[in-house]
Amino acid sequence: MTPAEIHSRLKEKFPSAVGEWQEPKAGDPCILLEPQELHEVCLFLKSEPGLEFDYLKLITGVDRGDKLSSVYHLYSYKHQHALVLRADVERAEPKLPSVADIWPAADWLERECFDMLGIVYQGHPDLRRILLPLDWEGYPLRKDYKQPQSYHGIKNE
Amino acid sequence: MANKQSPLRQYFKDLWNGIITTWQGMTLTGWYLFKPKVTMRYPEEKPVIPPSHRGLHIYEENKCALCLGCVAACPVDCISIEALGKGKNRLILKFDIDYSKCLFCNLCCEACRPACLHLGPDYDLSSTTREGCVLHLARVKTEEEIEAHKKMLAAREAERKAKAEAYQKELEKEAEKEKDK
Amino acid sequence: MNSTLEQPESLRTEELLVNMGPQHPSTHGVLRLLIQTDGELVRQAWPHIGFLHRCFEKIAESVTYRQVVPYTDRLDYLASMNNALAYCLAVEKLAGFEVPERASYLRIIAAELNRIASHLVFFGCYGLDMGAFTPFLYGFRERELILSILEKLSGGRLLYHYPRIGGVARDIDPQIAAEIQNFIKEMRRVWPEYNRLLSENAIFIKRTANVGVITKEAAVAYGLTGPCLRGSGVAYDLRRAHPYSLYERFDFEIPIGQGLKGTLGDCWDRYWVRLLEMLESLKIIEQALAGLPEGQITAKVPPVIKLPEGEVYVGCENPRGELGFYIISDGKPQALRIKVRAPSFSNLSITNAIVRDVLVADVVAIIGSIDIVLGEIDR
Amino acid sequence: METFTQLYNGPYSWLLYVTVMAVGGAIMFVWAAGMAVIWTYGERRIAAFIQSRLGPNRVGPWGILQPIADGIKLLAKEDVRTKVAAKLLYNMAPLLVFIGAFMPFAALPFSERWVVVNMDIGLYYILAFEAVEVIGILMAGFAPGSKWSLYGGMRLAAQMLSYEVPLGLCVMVVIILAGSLNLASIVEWQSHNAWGFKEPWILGWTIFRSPAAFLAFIMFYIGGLASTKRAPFDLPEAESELVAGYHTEYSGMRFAFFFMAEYASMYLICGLAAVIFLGGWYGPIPQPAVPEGVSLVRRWSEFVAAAGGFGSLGGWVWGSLNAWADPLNLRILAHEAIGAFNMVLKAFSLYFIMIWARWTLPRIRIDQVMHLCLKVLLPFSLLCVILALVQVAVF
Repeated sequence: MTPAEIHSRLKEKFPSAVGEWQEPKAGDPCILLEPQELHEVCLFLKSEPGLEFDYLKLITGVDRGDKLSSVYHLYSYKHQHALVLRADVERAEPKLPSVADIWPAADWLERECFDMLGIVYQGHPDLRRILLPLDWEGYPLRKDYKQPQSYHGIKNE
Repeated sequence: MANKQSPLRQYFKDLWNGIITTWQGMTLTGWYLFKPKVTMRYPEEKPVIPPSHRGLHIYEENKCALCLGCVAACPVDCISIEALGKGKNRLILKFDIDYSKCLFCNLCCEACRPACLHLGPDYDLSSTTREGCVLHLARVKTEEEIEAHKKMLAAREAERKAKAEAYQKELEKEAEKEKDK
Repeated sequence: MNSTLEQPESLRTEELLVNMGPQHPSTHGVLRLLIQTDGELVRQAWPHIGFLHRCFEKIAESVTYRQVVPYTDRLDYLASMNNALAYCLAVEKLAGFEVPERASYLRIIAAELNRIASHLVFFGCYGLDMGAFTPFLYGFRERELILSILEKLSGGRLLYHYPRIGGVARDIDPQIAAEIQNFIKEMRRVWPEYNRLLSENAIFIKRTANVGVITKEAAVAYGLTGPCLRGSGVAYDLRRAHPYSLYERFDFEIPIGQGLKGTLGDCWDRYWVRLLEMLESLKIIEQALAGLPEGQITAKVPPVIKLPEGEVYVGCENPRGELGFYIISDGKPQALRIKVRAPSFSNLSITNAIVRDVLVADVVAIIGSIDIVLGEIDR
Repeated sequence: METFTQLYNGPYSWLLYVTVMAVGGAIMFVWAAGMAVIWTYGERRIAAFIQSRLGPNRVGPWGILQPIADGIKLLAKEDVRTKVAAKLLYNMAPLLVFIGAFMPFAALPFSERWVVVNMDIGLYYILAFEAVEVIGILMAGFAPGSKWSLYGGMRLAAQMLSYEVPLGLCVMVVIILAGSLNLASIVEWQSHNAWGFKEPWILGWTIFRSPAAFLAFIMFYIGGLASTKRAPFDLPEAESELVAGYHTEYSGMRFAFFFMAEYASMYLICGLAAVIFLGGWYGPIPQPAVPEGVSLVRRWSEFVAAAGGFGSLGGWVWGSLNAWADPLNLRILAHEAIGAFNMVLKAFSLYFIMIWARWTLPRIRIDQVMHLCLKVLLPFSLLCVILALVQVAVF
């Protein structure tokens, strides 16, 4: 199925949660989701016959200035189709439901997004920093991140 | 798979396998014991460096047009250039490459329009200090040379200014003439 | 036992928490595994990563698209060609550059050679993990041939910076082609020796078969890709499923695990898939060399690359699995965000699920069979 | 049977005894320590050649001075000790290990007469002292307080103690066949009356005398690999699992002791296997015949006595010179030298195979090591013992 077909099917099922279809000018299309219903949508995508997205490739956190977004790349081995989901959250309160219970692969990917952008995935079994030390301050991949001058006495420059 | 066979049969099969495959491996390594070796005694024998090798930079100062394309292309900002003057009248005082940062990516050489910067075949890069990692590729200029160049630049500047003033004056004169008319 | 016998208070047993790494001979870099052991038995293992974090994604937001290419080399430093290829494909897809056929063929030759080199390192290191030292040197001996070929082709021995946006850096000459042919011959000769030395060795089979079994379902659920996924019996290869860079023109097979020596999805299967893949790569290289078209090696690319607004994800089949680059562009010369889907990162995330109630030696076998490169896990 | 005290019954007998013992002990010490010197170089070269590389070739011609350079490095190294180490145990462990590996050399012969002590229970003595090493290594594993060391120590204890059993049973086969615990008489037995020959040459060797012995030899060798911690049984120091096992926290000379002990005990196992299974100094190069019961030292002392006795310088000098000129003495010397050469040749061949196997085979897992010991070697060695008993009873 093409992303447009999947979108119409999703729109049918979750009219409030799924954003309008936008044909991209360049690159891949992307389906915008309301963060509140992300979990239900993902569950549907995983289990619905005909869709069956069993492979979560990637979760990306993006700082778009006013909003932080979490992008999900999904793939189905059975039907060989891919899908990109995107959920935008407010910068002040970046909270999203976790999908780690649907795809175990999301465990580390969500931890990485939390580590780098501070997006909090609610319901994640073990949301800790993964790449950076546990006592690191700030979220480096945010655009307004300021490099610390020192870390535990190790000077920067 | 293993369940189909009786444990006793499996036991002896394992034993037999162990003996046979050990023998196979031992004959192979034993065979290599007498084969020619592939390593070389490095400082005495040196490897042949292909011309495409990306080693230390070779900088041809006289060809350099001071376009700073290499500086712009460098992903790690490891090139620092200082010069007096511009274009043909430049005197390059400093062309330093910090090899503690350099990626040997060849982007600087590709960006170099006069083709004066290349990655050469030299691979011996070790240094024990940070300062030693910075190589000064430009010829060291003497004080006199710099002074002379500065004077030359100043003279040219003065000449240029004089010319400009003269031109300006001429313009003014012509303007006055037109006014007079 | 006699229940009336009381245990003295001073006598007690406890589970040991042992740090395996970051400085440990068999964690392949700076992986730190915290293992909870009960005697020789490992109850659980928690991988701790990030010791090699180099802020690739942050840097990629501040340099131009062209300047990112040498950085991608350093992600999975054992397969630089494949990394740069994936990145260039992503940029080209978003920008709409047409890559000349010759360049695509050269990219494939380079990428497949690099795949063999990477698998040879795996072969050697896995032997080393199992305590056999000699396969390591044999693997590196053949890898050396590849490195010298790639050095002639690209100028680098480990970090090639060979695929560029729009094409490749250098053309191949007949001498290099002849050397590649020689290598193919040599590799076909020594490949059975590898099996004689290691793959078929009874001790090696005892150590790896039935150890670290990853079921099909678990492999898919944890997002495993590459040989780890195929070792579990899923015949999924991006080169075949979603061909990129003209891979659809080549005839090759996708080896999958069959549980030949034990259970489907055990360490031996993953190992065997990689060994078979080397032969398949040889096939691809042979075909690519035979059918190498004439023409340009690079497309017309403007000096300053600006991508149109939009986003793109391109995944490539790396030696370790699906390496994906997700590029979001906002029209500037720098990307808004470049995210790497690192195959080893997802592959390693299954560790805690499969390292349960195994022996200490098996932990080494399992981690080794996942074939991680910390360079791309930590980025 | 003769001991050195009976050699010369003059007033200087004690001096002679002490001197001979000290010289013998020193030679064996040098020999034991020399194993590490010879075989580190040998092993590295063999390993390199197997792996298509050159190996050490820098220090001295063909790199033969490499082990000496290594030794100097180890001597000059800082002696690091962990803070939590149990000091006494920590310091004692390397010595105990070394003693355990070195003591058995006293009973290990080079040839018929070149042996420090020819004990009636030589075989038993050697095996007993091999076991002392276990205690030392357990201490080494426990004392530094490192978890990896502990693992190494515990693995070793389990492995060595279990392999003692099949090892002992394999030796038992020889004891049953030869009917002696004395190493000299075992070789003596091997050199006579086999397969209908009076001088059977290599056919007299234990392994060719009985299928049970042949099997026992192979199992003894495998067990020996395990008890000397050599690949594929190098679990106690498995570098890819336990960093370095029980000697993780040792450096400098302390580590060198472990190192020497390992190489010495490898020679011990190979030497013992050569003596009890491969005819020791008997064959393959034939020795010139000498009359029974002659001894070089006794003959020399007789010559000295004849030239003026030990009390005078002339006696020493003339006696020694006369002893050198005597054809029978030279004959005995040749007999011994060829015997020693045979013995060392066999032991070193076995040693070479140990190294060859190490650079070929992967490492076995701990449970598989136990499996191999308890389910393969133990029943088969028992079978060998029974076969040997039957053979002795029937033939």
